[in-house]
Amino acid sequence: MEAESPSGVAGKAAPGFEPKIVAFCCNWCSYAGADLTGVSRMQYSPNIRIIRVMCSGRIEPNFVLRALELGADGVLVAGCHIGDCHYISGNKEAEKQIARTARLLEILGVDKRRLRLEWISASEGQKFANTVNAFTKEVRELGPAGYGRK
Amino acid sequence: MKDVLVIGGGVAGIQAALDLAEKGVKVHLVERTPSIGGRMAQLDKTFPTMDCSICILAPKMADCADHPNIIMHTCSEVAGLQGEAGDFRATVLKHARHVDASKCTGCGKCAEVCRLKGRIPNEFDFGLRKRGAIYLPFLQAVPRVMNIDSKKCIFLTKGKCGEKQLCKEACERGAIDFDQKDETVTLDVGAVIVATGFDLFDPSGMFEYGYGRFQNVRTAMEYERLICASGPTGGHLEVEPTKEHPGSMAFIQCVGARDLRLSPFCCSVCCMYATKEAVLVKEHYPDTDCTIFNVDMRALGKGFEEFVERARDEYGVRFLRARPGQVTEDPATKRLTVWYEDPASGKVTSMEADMVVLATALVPGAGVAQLAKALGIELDESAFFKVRDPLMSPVESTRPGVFIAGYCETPKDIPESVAQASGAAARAFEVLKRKGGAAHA
Amino acid sequence: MPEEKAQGAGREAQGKEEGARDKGVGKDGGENPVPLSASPLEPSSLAPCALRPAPCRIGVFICHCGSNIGGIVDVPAVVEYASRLKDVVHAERNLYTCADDGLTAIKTAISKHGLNRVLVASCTPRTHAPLFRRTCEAAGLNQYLFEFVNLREHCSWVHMREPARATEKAKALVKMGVARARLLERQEEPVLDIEPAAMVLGGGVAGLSAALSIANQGFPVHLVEREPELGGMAARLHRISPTYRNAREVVGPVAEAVSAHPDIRLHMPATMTDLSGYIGNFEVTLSTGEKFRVGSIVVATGADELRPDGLYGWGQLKNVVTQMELERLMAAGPFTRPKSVVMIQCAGSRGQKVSYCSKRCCFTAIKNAILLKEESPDTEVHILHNEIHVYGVAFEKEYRRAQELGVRFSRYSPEKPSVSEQNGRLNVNFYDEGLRRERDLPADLVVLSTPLVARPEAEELSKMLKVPLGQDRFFFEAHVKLRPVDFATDGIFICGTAKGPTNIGECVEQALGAASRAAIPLAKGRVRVEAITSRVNTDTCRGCGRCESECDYHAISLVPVNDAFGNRLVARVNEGLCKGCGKCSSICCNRSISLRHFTTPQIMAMVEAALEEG
Amino acid sequence: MSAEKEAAVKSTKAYYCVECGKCTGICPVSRGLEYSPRRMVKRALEDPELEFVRDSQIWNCLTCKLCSGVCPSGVDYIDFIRIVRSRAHAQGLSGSCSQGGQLSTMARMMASDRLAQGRNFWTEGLEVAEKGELMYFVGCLPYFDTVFEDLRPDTLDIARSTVKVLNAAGIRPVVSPAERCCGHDLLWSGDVESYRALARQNIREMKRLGVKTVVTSCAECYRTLSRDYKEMGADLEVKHISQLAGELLDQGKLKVKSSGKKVTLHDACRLGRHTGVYDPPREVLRKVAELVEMPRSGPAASCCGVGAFLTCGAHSKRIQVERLIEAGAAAPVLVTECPKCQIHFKCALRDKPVPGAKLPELEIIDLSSFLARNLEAGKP
Repeated sequence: MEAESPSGVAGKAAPGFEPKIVAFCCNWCSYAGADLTGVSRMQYSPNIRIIRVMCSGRIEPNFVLRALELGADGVLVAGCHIGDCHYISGNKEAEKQIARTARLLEILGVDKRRLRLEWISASEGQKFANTVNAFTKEVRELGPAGYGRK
Repeated sequence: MKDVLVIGGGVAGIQAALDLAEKGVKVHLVERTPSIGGRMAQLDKTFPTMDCSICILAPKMADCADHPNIIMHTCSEVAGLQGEAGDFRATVLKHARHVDASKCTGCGKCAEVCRLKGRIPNEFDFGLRKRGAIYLPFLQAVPRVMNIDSKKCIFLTKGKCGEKQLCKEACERGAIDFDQKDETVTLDVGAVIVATGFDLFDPSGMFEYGYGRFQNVRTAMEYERLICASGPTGGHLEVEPTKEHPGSMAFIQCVGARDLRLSPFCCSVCCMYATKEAVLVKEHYPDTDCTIFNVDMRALGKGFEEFVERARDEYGVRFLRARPGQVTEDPATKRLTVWYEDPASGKVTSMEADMVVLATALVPGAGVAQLAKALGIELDESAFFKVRDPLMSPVESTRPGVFIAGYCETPKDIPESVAQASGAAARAFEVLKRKGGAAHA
Repeated sequence: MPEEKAQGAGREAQGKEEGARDKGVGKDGGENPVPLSASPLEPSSLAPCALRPAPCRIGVFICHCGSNIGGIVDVPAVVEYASRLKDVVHAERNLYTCADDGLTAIKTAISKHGLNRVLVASCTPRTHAPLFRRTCEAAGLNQYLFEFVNLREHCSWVHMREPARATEKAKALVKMGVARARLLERQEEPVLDIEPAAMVLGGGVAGLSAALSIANQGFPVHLVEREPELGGMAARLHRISPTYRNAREVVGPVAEAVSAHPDIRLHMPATMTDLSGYIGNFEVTLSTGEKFRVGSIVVATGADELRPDGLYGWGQLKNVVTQMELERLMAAGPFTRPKSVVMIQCAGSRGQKVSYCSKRCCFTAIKNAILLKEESPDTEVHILHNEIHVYGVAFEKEYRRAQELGVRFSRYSPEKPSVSEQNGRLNVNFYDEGLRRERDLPADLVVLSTPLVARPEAEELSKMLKVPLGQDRFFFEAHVKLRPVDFATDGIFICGTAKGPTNIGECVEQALGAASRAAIPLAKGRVRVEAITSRVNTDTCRGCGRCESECDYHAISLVPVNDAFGNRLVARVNEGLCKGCGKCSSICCNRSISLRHFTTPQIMAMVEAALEEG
Repeated sequence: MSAEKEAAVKSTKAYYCVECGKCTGICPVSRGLEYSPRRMVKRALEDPELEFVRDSQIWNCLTCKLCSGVCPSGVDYIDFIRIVRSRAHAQGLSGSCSQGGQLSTMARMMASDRLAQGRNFWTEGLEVAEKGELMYFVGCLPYFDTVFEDLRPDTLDIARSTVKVLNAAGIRPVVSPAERCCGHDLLWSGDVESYRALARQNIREMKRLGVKTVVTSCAECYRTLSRDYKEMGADLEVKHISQLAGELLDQGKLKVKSSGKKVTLHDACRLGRHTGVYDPPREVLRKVAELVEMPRSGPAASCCGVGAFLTCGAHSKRIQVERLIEAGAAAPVLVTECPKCQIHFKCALRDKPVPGAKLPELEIIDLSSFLARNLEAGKP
């Protein structure tokens, strides 16, 4: 599998490359966590675009795939911690769907690191900031995903 | 229908207020501090599910703020209650906040410029963080309105604050109002629900554990703030002076409780929260050694016994059946030694700990006697509000039309407080419906 | 690069849908109902607007929030950018959009510019959406045609050191919001009428208390008890801790009050045999054949005492009894007081037959020990325990009183004691942790403190009610901390030992709590349900059943229909139960079910806008 | 526009329609949804600007080609639909993809020039070549197992089995990591541009590897490669595995044993009516099993209910249920020759049963899998 580079279609990041990151956050935990990040004035990279859904269980594989196809360099999916789902078990569904999506990315040859699933509670403002910063850094190092920029 | 007065903005008061408001009853929610939320807002996680405490509470707090039937009176106290069930007149003393709640957005710019910024211990974090004279009690405070500490504010205490009042200048909405005065309002209500919660026993007086003298001896509530992601250390447990996370921790139970010298009763929640706190340590730092010292592990609720087992078997928390007799400190390293009788050998043994957490007793609030007097209700010998019959009338105070909910009635955990609060709301509603709340008392 | 174009969007707008409220044009006609944007075709908006072209008129309001947003983000630039976005007919900025003047500006613009979508870019929807939604409604714009963009918590406050990039991001966020706004649909919040009556299952202490409170709150109650008499387990006790009142005296008055209450109808002996419906409209059928409708249900069916078969010689050795059997002996009147009584705690619980602590056995043993001691001070009473689980004020006090009266407490550990018969007398053998040696205690009577266990009927009842049981087979509440007497299913509540072992005072507290909660919908008379629920396109639904089995709220059921597609099953959403998580929508294999207000085209439009250059 | 329309009308002989309605009479979609092949054509003829492409009806057609099979005027309805869809696509319209559209998104992603897939993880233990004259075109099989995880379609077994059959005959096929989706679904969804990008890349890759013959285990790949790639300038010999296996059996290079099972065969639209391959699968099957034909077979075979993962709905379910009952009455084993047919049938079989309608206990297996299980052991 060596030849089938795990780092995606494109090569190294050009200097000054700023990745585009789309995030899907559930309303009750991670969106609220992101709010807390703001309230606490913790700073993170502005590369991220958050899309609010009521529950992480609403997130379909195609949301992720489509974002990558259109030129996202990374996709972050965030929900309540397992056991804390506002809708009982929506985040378990999300876990399943995202695991499946990650396998598809592997087959497609998109680096799995471009898709990240995190459980971020409404009180984890710092974790939200850390996650975004770490993810942005990682994706920046991975370079452009290469779709959507022809 | 008459309004209802709910005293106390903790989880019990919030629940009672919401239940009644949903039924179309106007509720006056009186809270002594500047924000509702109570003790539960200060907890990091809740046992046994490890839910983030503020995350599950905050929506209820927001519901209170948004509900058209709930009128919140923060910084307020009840001073008197006249009349009878179905027709009370309550006197409420509203302390000046010196901030116009209708204008303030809680942006916090005023706090940034306060001359006392970072100089006053923050009540919410037990002084582990410092605030200014103008401050938001905590990030998720409801209402999200700044508050001026009139006892500390330079302008309010000295009549002058430097060249100009920096906070007033910083506020873009002109919300700061130094002329605001305390006021007294009278409320016509049909029923009253008392849900004033508890205070924390101060273990400074117990010389044996060294709290207040040894920096690394903390109370359990301080620990909750320290381990909380939005707490003063961002959830990093730090040992003085190294600022490293502890390699070994001891949790000492029943500090001031089940103690005939202090509080003879069992607080009913400490065994479980200590277990939770130890599990939290293990989640943060799996290699930290955790020992819980207690005599009876009272895991009496659904899933509690299983939670304790998991703590022991999966997380490796050690439970020792002993109450330590003493904690000592190495003055050089600040490392602690816990002395106890080993249950297996019967011999005095010691263990070293980087941090000791004291499960201090949760005791009736300091103001209960005064409040009981104001409301004309009785206290029991432990200073909890007395109920008419602990079996069949567990929410009725000794005065008809006044109901009790939560820890202020007798020690209990969050779900029992919530259930009882709803129960008190049911009884209050019965009074409003004039069908007699005491049909079988 | 070709776009995915509104896949699914067409489908969501076409076909027959459950409930006509999705369809239909706004009353004013100008407020275009079913999605969409007019004009030039753009990927996500396409299919729907193709079907019903109507102009989309979006108003954008950008808040400075004093300097909170305005101090970082170049608000005028964002306004200028927004005004150039397609379908945006008005864009302005406000110092505080949430202040009175800001709200007035929104209302004015709605009428002046004929806006049919409003977008506010300010703080977080989690606190401020209700305010702006109300404002839109007040101006005659359906609240679901409002879109919120978070420029403060998610932009200015987190990018304070990068104003230029924060401004770029703000533009992108506004563009995403506009993209979604175009596809927003008006929604009517369904209102369900509530049958103003309740049913209480179980006539024990909890059920009686709940029924009486609901009736006293002014609502008729159907009380269903399986036994021919009221009182439940408590009525069979002798005296009750901590007040030591006679059980009959405690329970009797409530049972009488319930029997005499004009608004309480007793069904006894009877059980529920069938249940359908949802909050506000449950249809109940009893074993007696009676049928009635109720708006809410309280479950108070109690628990059983564990039968300690095979433990400590119970059932084989004479004079080995359970605490309950001892109560009956004592209640029956004077019996020959044994010289020596040994009580064994956790008999069957905490790892023996069940894993949990039954919470009440310690204070029950202490109470019975005290009663024995008080009546016969010479009787030796020994309580063997692993830990004494009394709690709170009163029980802890009773523990001390028992000690004062000479009741002996010994801690066995680690093994549980064993009971045998020696020379016609019982002998209890255990390892005494305090003495650190094995001991033999002779006894005339051995009393086993056995736990409460869930009733076997709970299984069937849980299926009928569609509410869960926990691992221990007791009913499982909606949330162990904050919803202790609710079920996740709206309109059904739980209290007493059916939920888990507890004492009588707490049973009553829970019962009153459940009575309060159960009376809320009854008092409201109608409940408005958030319009964020799922809808089914019955033309495409295959009836595979995946949504039905995955829905945590049992809000979806497959119903048989016979139509052009033959005899088949179709998913139907019960809006009374649907909570709007959208899981069904993401697992449906062919997009036949979609979540209102969070449709795939709406979300995709945001994704597309987020990644579009410029 | 009108020139484009005229060309479509001409190439599909739409003008020959005598409005007899036979097409509607046999159309499986028309039995549930409002749909008529000929009326669709009629509307096109009367609509100078092809405005009717906005009508969602154009997405209802399964393109199964039953209509053309009975059309007395020989109108190529499905080609017409394909042209109409490409027109609709150009206007930004599309039908509803099943599985949330993820399959078409991935297909479009595969059109990227610098793709580096990890699609060959399943070849372990099999003899495959990097270069050579005979290529096994695997298609989307590696993706299906994951996308349809819940159905347990085991589509990779089809791929493994195909290679096993070839290996048994001493053939080491080329299996290329750079292979892309053939583009079939995009083509039939009207996204001609993406289809062409995929086709160009596949053709270029095959050229690079020196491929002369391509074998497929998928009826849709077969149709696309053998018919549509020609228009893209491909010079390839394309064989469905049933054809190649038939030849190898005839030549004695492949040896099989009888399973002793009674089976029935579902003709895939793309193999049967689209390309006329009816007999090869039957000949192969008869060597390993007792083949019992269903009442509707060969040119009359029913569709599996879904085309291009595009038209799934209640009508699909009805078509599938009918077909499954028909198959169950014929034999306990249903053999498919297209992995997509297998997925659709397995899906219908897994669905919650309609009260009163009993679906048969049916084993559904792909031709390649079935063949591989009945290979004669030892070297041929």
